[in-house]
Amino acid sequence: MLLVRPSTFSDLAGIERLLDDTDARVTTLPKERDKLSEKISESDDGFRGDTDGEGPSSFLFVLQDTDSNELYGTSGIDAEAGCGYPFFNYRLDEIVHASHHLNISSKVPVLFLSHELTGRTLLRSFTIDPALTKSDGFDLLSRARLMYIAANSDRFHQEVIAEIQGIFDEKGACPFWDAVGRKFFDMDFLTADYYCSMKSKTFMSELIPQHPVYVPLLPPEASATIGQNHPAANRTCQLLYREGFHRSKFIDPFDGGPVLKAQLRYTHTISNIRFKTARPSDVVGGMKYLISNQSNQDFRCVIGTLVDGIGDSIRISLDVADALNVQAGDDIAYSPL
Amino acid sequence: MLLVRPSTFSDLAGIERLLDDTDARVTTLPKERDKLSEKISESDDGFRGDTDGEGPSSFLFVLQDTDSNELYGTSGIDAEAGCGYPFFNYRLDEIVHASHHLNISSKVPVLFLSHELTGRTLLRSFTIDPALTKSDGFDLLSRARLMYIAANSDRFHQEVIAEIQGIFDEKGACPFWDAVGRKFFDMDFLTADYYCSMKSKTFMSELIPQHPVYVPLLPPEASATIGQNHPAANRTCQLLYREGFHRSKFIDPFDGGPVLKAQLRYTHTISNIRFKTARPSDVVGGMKYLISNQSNQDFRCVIGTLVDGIGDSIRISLDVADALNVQAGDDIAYSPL
Amino acid sequence: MAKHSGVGVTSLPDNRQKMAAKLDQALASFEKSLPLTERVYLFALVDESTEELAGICALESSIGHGDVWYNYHVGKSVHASREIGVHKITQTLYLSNDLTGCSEIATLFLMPNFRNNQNGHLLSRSRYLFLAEFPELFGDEIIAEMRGYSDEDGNSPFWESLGRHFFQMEFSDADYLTGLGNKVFIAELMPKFPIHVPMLTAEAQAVIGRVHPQTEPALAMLKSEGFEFNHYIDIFDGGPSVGTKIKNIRAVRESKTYQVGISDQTPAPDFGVKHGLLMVSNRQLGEYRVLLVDQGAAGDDTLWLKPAQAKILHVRAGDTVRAVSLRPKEL
Amino acid sequence: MAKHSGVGVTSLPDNRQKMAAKLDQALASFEKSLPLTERVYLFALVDESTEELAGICALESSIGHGDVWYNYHVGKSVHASREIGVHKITQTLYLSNDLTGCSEIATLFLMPNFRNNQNGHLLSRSRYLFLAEFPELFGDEIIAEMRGYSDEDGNSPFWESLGRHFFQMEFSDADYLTGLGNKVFIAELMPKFPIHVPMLTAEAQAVIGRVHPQTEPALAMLKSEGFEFNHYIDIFDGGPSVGTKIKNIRAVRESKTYQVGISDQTPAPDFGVKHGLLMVSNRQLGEYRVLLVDQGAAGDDTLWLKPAQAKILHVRAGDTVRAVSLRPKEL
Repeated sequence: MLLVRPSTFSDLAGIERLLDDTDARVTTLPKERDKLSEKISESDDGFRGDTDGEGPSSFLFVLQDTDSNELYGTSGIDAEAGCGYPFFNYRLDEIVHASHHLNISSKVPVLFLSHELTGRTLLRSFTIDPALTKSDGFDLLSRARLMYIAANSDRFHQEVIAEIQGIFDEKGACPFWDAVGRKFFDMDFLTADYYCSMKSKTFMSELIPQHPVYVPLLPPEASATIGQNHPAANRTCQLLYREGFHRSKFIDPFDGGPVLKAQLRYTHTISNIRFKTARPSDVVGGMKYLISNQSNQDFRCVIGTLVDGIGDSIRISLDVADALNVQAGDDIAYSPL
Repeated sequence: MLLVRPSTFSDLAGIERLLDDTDARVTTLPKERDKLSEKISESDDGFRGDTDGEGPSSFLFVLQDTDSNELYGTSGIDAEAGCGYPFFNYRLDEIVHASHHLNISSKVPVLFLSHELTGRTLLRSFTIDPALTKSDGFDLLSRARLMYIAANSDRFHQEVIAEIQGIFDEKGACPFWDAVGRKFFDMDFLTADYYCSMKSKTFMSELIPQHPVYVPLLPPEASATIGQNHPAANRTCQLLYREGFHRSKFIDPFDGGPVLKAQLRYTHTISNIRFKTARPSDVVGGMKYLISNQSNQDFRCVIGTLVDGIGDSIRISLDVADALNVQAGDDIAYSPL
Repeated sequence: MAKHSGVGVTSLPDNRQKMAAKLDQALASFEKSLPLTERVYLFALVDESTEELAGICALESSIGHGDVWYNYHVGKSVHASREIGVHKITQTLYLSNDLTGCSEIATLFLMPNFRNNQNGHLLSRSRYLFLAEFPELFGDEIIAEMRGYSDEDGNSPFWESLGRHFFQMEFSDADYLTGLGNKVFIAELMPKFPIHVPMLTAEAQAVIGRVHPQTEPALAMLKSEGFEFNHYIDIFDGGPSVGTKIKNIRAVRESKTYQVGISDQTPAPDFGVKHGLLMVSNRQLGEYRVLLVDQGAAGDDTLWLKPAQAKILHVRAGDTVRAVSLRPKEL
Repeated sequence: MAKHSGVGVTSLPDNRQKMAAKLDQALASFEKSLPLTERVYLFALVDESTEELAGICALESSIGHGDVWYNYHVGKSVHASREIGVHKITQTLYLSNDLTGCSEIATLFLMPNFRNNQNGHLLSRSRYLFLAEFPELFGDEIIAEMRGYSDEDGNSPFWESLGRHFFQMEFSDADYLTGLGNKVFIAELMPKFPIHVPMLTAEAQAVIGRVHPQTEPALAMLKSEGFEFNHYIDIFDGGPSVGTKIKNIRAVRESKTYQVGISDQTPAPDFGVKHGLLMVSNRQLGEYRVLLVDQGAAGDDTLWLKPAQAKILHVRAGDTVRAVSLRPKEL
């Protein structure tokens, strides 16, 4: 059975293998063991609710097969995007240029550097074994984060966002980056991306061009990619749209990819979530649900079948109860797949 | 009976009297007869759907007592805010100023000059005889505009906005203006306001300061009025909130008053509107509704009682039918008061 | 020979109405009947032998008071991060009215058949003697705006990369509108935010502050007088503005006053000898005239004029004149 | 007498670590072992009779290459509408790195007990002879940043109106952090958008480009050498930056080289006579020294030194020296 649970240090090797295999661009997950281990440590603090006043929490989950103990993916949450520092985006707006006298009126699209999304809840660090991309495991790994948030909603912002990979090719050529960031950061896209995962965000404040960017000044191949997602992120976008996310006016300042946005309470997962008392037993048939325990530190989430009914308790199968570390009488949450 | 209908040139004297009496600040309605007559002429073109390719339509309505023929108020719509030219607002945003090294992080509110609302449907020019402020007539005059929009929805933007008067005193002292616009326009608030109603908007492009305004640099009495409405606009705000409008991030660039925003289809008036065939007859009892005909040029809207029912036709009283210029078999629209 | 005059102005293309207004303005300026900041001084180059008008030029006392004066200020932006070892210097263009209140070396037009005998130099540089004489009529700083680079087909790479996106017209149209004194459309259509130079096309970046090939000689002349690029450029074609303090202009600094002596022995100027000529002005505002004389005419305190020269200058023995060598020594 | 030296630097407050680094940098600069843009030249004023260190001063070859160099550029904004008859000129502050690459007249510190006998003038102006001698080590432009106005209690009205809102610290703390060479926090905390000056407090507006009362004499000295306000101010206290082309500095322009003659008859300098003194430099980069002598020591091509003076300067008869009057004539 596939299980989502908090990452631990013992996952280090597994995550590294995953990052190597998938060749994914996961800005917020560094491949270097030291940095990765730091991330896991931060996440650990987050799950323990122990942030030492060191700023907002981060959470890193892994997708594990309970039979083989193999890791198949990672996903994460930042309780507050930017973690106390500016979370940079460009905001696409329009300026009207009109002359009464000359009878000219046109709207010029402009990208404004914005910190507006700073502090929103950010879904991040999503990596999955390509073999599972089309499986339920994809939904489980992504949506388990919302199940976790539902169980700990006071720790998260009501608005939740996700940055979607923009357009770049296998060689790392990124038209938006080449037309904008590269002129100031003086490095190629992959290098900048690498620094983003490795370094403090100070260099962003130091290097990012501060003035608005007039879109008509960009080469067409760059402006065409504004707000466009990488084909590899199609599945992610579909899932998030189904969840109730929608495109925002914000784009990634590096690759121009879209930022998706949703109100937590209106997401499919959370608006349909139910909380009941578990009655582990033999369960036959029923609909598929995401099912999670209500633990903070030992959070677990799986997909299982349930027959939802009236009343305070609900039957879950023994193996689900086992995977969730749930005893009879414990609270569980579930939301339709 | 109180009736809302398109303004005509014969209303000139009545509107002038009204503007004198109410002493209201109605930026978009000039007191000068020439300018006022121009506005009525534009509105005329609007209702006739005859804009000569001269830009988007404006509509001006009057509230009239059908018994005395006295005018008691005006209200208006711009199909596209700015009428093809920039519609200026300040957009309140926040910039994060954070230093990793010094462990400082703070959010600084900033006002960005914005044209984003340009082209939205704008409710404007609302004036009412103070004696009617607490009556149904207030709702009729304001909401009749939405009834008109519902009947001609292809001519309007899906998003509708209303600028609410900000804080200024009887003498015209306006803390926001004095701290921002006045420094560049070199004139007091009432003069600037007067020019706004009289002149083309070219001078706005020429004079308004283009760079973002850091709110902490404003004197406290000015920053305190950002997004605050004038007490005289309380009734308007209440009505619009009930309609489903909400505060936006935008404020008036002159007085700092809030801009309210709604999706047309979610407004109370439009989401509850019904269209049926009129059967004028004696009607007894029933609920109060806004009732309008479906004419474009000869639009009329009143408050009357209806018993809503199943089926395509509905009974309306003879005097309502008369006021609306509606015959048996004509379509009418109605929405609960 | 430079004096204020209106003759023949119609020969200047495309400008009849504007020029007529300028002329009225100029006459009122010489009569001091306009506010200081609105004055413009128009000078004409006249062939005294034929009374023929050979060219005109102008000085603006203070720019940007009627119409708004726009430039881009070319600023430096340093993008540096020690943490990741980046230090990149780029340019940023800031829409600016900074030159408001400066004086301006304005219009110059010389008829093609008079482009010889140092006439261009006389016409252009005669203004410096006027500045030396009447500094109280001008600001501290003076600028000249140079036509920017465009190719043989008249295309301005700077315009193509920037202005065209906002003005939706040809460069020539924008230029024409500005020439008419209509600058409202600039406030309405101009991009107001700073422009990151690296986002312009390479062609546009290359011509920032670069003059049109035909303007190179004019630029060289200004530079020889001490004008320097002041980091402001034209908002349409990216041509440079050059400026200096009036007191630092070579011809102003080096000019001296002399008593007039009249003598038939005074050598005649040889226009073929570049460095053998002096400009002499009569120091009179209302009847301002400048004439080229041979440098041999200047003694220690006396400048010797032939009777005919004195007549042209409207001076008599014992009057004072101001003179300076036509060209800087280095050239 | 100025030569490079490290003695007594610890007497400068709060700066031990930074000064030690600066010293290393200075030694490497005089040895030309650093890249041009990183060089800093440190000079010491020494009492030759007692070997006592009296003061130090510095020249930076090129600013803004290690740390980012920030100023506000004070620009003009014209808000004009013919339609409604408005024409208002306001100022706008643009965060700028424009001075990057300029040379800088930097640190100067004179021990209180040596503030007499023209020592301050010698220490400060001796640098101009260095610039005159080694222009290839510097940029075209040189600037000096002046301490901005603050009141008797040390409050900077400019900081109170602007910086405080963003930096959330006292002016002295921000100043201290910058002094330590930590400028990253400026990039992080500084407001990046242009500042409309009319939105600052009246007190802040009044001190834009105004120096601290104690800095007035230093400003006067720089102005007397040709430095002028260049429309850049300090981002913290609004103090002015003044600048000029190195070649236009009075002491650079007027300095001349002489052959050394040795004579006991050379008059001794009288430090009480302001305009009676010449600065003389030995023109040697590695052993650079400047000494004050009496102006009577200068002939047409020969500068006469007493044997003791020649020894201090490390020159012999027949060597060349560069000299210029200590103060400009006008003062």
